[in-house]
Amino acid sequence: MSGATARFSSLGAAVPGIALLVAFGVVPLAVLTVTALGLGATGAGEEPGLTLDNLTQAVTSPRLRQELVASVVVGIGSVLIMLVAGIPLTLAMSRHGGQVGHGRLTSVVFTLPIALPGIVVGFFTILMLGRTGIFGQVVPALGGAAYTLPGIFVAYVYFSFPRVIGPLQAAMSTFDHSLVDTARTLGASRARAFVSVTLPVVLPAVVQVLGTAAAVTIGGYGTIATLAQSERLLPLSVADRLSNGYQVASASGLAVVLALLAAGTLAVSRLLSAWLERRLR
Amino acid sequence: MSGATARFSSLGAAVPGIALLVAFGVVPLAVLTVTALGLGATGAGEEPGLTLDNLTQAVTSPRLRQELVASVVVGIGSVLIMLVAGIPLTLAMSRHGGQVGHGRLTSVVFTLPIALPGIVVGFFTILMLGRTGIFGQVVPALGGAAYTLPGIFVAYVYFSFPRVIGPLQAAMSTFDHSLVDTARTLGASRARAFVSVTLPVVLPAVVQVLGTAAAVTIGGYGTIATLAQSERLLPLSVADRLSNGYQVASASGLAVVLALLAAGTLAVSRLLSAWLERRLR
Amino acid sequence: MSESGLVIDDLSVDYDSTRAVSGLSLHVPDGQTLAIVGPSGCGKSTVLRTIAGLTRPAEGRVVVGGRDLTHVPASARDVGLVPQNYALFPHLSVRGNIEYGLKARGVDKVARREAVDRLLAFTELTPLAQRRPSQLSGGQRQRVALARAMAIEPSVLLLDEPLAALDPQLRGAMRRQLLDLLGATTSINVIVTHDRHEALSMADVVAVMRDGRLVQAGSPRELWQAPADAFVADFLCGATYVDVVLDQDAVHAFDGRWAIPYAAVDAARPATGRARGRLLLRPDSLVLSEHRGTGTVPALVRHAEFVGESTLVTLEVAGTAVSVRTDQPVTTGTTVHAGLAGRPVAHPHPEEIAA
Amino acid sequence: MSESGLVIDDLSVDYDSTRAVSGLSLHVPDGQTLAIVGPSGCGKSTVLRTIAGLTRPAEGRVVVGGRDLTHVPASARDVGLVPQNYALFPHLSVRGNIEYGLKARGVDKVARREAVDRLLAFTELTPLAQRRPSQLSGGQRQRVALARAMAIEPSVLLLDEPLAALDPQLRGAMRRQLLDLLGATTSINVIVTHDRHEALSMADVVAVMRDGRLVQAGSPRELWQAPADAFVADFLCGATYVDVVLDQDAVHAFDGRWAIPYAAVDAARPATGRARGRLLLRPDSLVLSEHRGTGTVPALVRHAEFVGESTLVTLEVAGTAVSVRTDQPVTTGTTVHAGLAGRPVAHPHPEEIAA
Repeated sequence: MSGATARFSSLGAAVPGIALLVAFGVVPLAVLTVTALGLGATGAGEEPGLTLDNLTQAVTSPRLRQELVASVVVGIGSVLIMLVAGIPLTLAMSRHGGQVGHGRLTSVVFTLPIALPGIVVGFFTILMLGRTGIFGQVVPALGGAAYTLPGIFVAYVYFSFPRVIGPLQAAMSTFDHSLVDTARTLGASRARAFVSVTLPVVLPAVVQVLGTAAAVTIGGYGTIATLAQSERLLPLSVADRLSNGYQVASASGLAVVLALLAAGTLAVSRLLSAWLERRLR
Repeated sequence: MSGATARFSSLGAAVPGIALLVAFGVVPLAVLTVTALGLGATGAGEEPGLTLDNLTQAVTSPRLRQELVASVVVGIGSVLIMLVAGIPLTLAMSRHGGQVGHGRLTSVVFTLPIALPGIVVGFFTILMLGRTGIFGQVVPALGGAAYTLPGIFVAYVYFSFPRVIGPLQAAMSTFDHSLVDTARTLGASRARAFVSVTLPVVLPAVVQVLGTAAAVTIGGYGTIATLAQSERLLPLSVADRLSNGYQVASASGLAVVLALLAAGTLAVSRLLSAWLERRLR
Repeated sequence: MSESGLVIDDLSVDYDSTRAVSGLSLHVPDGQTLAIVGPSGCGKSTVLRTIAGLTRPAEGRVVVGGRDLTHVPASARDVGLVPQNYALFPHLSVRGNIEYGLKARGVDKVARREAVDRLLAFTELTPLAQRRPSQLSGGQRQRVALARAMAIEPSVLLLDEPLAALDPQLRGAMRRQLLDLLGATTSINVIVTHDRHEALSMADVVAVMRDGRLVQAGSPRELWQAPADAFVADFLCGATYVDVVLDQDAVHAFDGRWAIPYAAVDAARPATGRARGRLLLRPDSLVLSEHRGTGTVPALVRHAEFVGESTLVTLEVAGTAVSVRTDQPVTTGTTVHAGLAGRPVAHPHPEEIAA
Repeated sequence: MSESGLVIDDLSVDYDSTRAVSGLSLHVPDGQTLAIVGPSGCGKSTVLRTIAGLTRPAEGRVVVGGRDLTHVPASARDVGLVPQNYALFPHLSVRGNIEYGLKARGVDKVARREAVDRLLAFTELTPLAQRRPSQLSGGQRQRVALARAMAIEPSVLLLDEPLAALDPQLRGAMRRQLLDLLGATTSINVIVTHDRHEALSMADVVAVMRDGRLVQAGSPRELWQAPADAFVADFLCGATYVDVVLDQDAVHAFDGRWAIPYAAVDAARPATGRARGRLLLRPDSLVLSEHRGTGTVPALVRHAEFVGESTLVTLEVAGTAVSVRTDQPVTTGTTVHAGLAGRPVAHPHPEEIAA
């Protein structure tokens, strides 16, 4: 009995977690979708009744479509830029990680910024690239750049920094550097070894980090909330629909689109990573 | 030469990452602090000149002090609740993880919600516990609970779910279950083995996860932005100072406090975790 | 029925849908040491976990001193376990580790202190009592794990590959030390190992397992003298069984290429006609010579390795590979003549007596 | 100066502030195999990495076929490396792994295909050419790593613990196969190992290292016959050096407790007076008897382990532990009488001749 008991009992301990997931995950998503379809609660100016408009508005309205595209471009683009800087950095850290406290300190410095709220990141950007920002005072053309797409992009690059470096570092710490050493002895240049050995081997982990960081970045509200003046991203419209006139059904539709976009980015990256991983096994 | 070259060149590849950190991390923090001290840009209604008021307002103003306390309580409390549910769950997953795709699927289900933006989480809560929320329709006392501290707390528990489970699962995957098996053969009951062996061994990892998740939760803006009606949290005030009258210096002060609070939570957890870790080594 | 010692009775264990152990029966008398030996994946560790109560058997019983433990939880079995990696509690000192089981059993502080002090002295760990496991060498960790398991005065002490985690250079000395420590206990010891030298040298009873089944059990000398089949011969003795035909003149092996006179072999001439049998060729069974002689067979030297004490030679005789240990220098690729050195055992199978 | 073979000249290597290798000089002629052996942390792997160009020496040179490689990058050294864990590229097939070096060197497709086909056939991997490394057994992986390193036709082939990653049960067979494969190459092979049997059986030259320094180098038989010091005797031969005094009557050991007649020992009587020397006692140097005889010494049996082929006995003679391999049954705790079995080597130190 004991073996089976041990197993059941430890799974039993997991029940509260699973129950929580169901209560907090499945139910609200269902309610959200029902509301978005016009079958649940509606706002003052909204018609009840089944409609797909609330869900398709992000694709049909040109303004929302533009926000959707900008959200994806900013979310994935900023993470990609961080990856280009982060992969060599974290690889170097993992190779020299053995060297006393050094590596530990670097690790803390690089991951501490994960604690910086999106709203503070947005604020930084205003102080740097805002209309009276310090860069604007030096180069007038940069004044107010914080509120343009390039400025928002810069803010999001900073936002994704710790969200990329931390997980990347964890993933790279298991990289077998003897693969590169062996490639070198076989005659490969440093660049060739990187492209033909390192990159293919770390790609599944990189794709997964990319997906997770991009999903978080796409859904982040704080940064864009501080920077939204001319340019807009999707999370903003969800909040606006609620605060301006309490358009519950419309906001629900946008929230479903936003959630699907973020979760979709994550899910796609997971699938791609698993597929790449299988190719290695 | 080659050994030294290899080492320098791979560290060299890390330079862009380090440069980025300096440009995006040190400079804005310095500017933010200078502004908060009243020495940088100020808003229309603000006096320039050296002052600590902007930094101390969170402690001196009763309303802001209350927000500060609520931020800390909600941030750390919601993560603690998740830990209680999450530790047995992830331990069970790590023991039975060897069992084919099963564990992988569970892992995806539990971490996918990390992609759900805070703003969507806030929205969920409104649909469940808002004035016309489904729980409110069944139990009238729960109507509008979303806007009270307990409701906000529930929202943040959900927000921290994937932010706790994911890292916790990674940390638990290396737990040596033969420790528990051995404790059992020595006569320890299941509960005794958990308290006297499992918990002390996983504590450093748990504290680190707690710190990171709490820091992110404290700084998160999306959820509270949707739920703020009567109750307020600190990130809200930062945004408000900017949108209402562009009080740059005051907002900077609050942003510095918020950043220190979040980064401090992370740093304290790191130190505590390192200390606990040393006690194990 | 009151049985003394450890009785494993028709034990079968499933992992998911695979049968890891199948119909295993063993008996270890009180105070003796059983070694379960076999290649990786043969089910030997599963047997250990089942005795400890950490895995539930699908069928069969585990009985210790007449008490059926099959349905008793691990924490109430009085079975001490020394896991393969020792699984020392990293947050407790050496003393804390050894004390753990006594605390869990509610032994009072004075008795605990006295028992731990005695075990520390016994395992020569007294000066290290306040150290953390991470500050110990591999051999010291092994002794802590042993002292911890012994503290509860178990009726059965289980050791999972007790030497595998140690530096190969130290293994010999550690094996001798472990033997001394185990010799001083009165409990039944069960050691799981994949190393035949460990099994032969440490156990009173050796059980050879393969694919979840017991192949042979007996004293080390019994198994060494008469391995049950080609697998045990190869695994435990590094030896080969060769089929032979016994007739009135000689014992014939390798399709008649080798005729061994009865004077050179420990086998009885069949009463009449011919009989079949098998000849156990150990590495030291053969002597090699450059010249043909009575009772020799020509053999091709496939490999010759100098290993210090001797040269390990792989011979090919009529397509069969035979290992030989010799002191003479031989050259790969040459032909040598092999004859029996001593009196290896031939087992004529009576049921196979031919006309 | 044109030197043939591999020359390691006064090589020192630092890791951070510690000197991992100190003043190492070695010469390996063309076509020969060097085995570097020593306990873990002795610096043997560092030597390998330095030859490969993956670690930069603090001092000294590495010269191959007269070409000073010390400042040549790893990618231009023509040195093949088989890392300890084999480090196969997980994303490439067996063919892709073997082909890698040829691609990196810009060999054209037809020549590449032809070379890989030849190596696949040579290492008997042709049917597995399309497999991924993860689908291979340990032995197959080893062969892929070997074929990959051989593909670039290196002047030096480095093997880091080539058998350590394999199941102990398979190691013997894999060692013989590896020897066959290496025997067919014309390059200089350098094998790093901690296993003395591997070193003795695979190498033409064995170098014993300890704490970053070379202790002794020579042919396996040279080292086996005359280990330089107690460390090499113990590490390589499992033997013990015993200090002796030679006088006109006998060789005296253990403070005079043991008088060995000159008839039983391979030592020359000193011309006059007394001389000091040392006697190498191997496990098979002594025969044990229950009865006192000429040239025997009483010894206490501390341990006796049956390991099949023989019983390993640890004797205590005047406080010194001596290992003996015997066929006779002995009992722990009893006293036996040990005498020399054959003619072990005594090295009288001429400079230490006493009055």
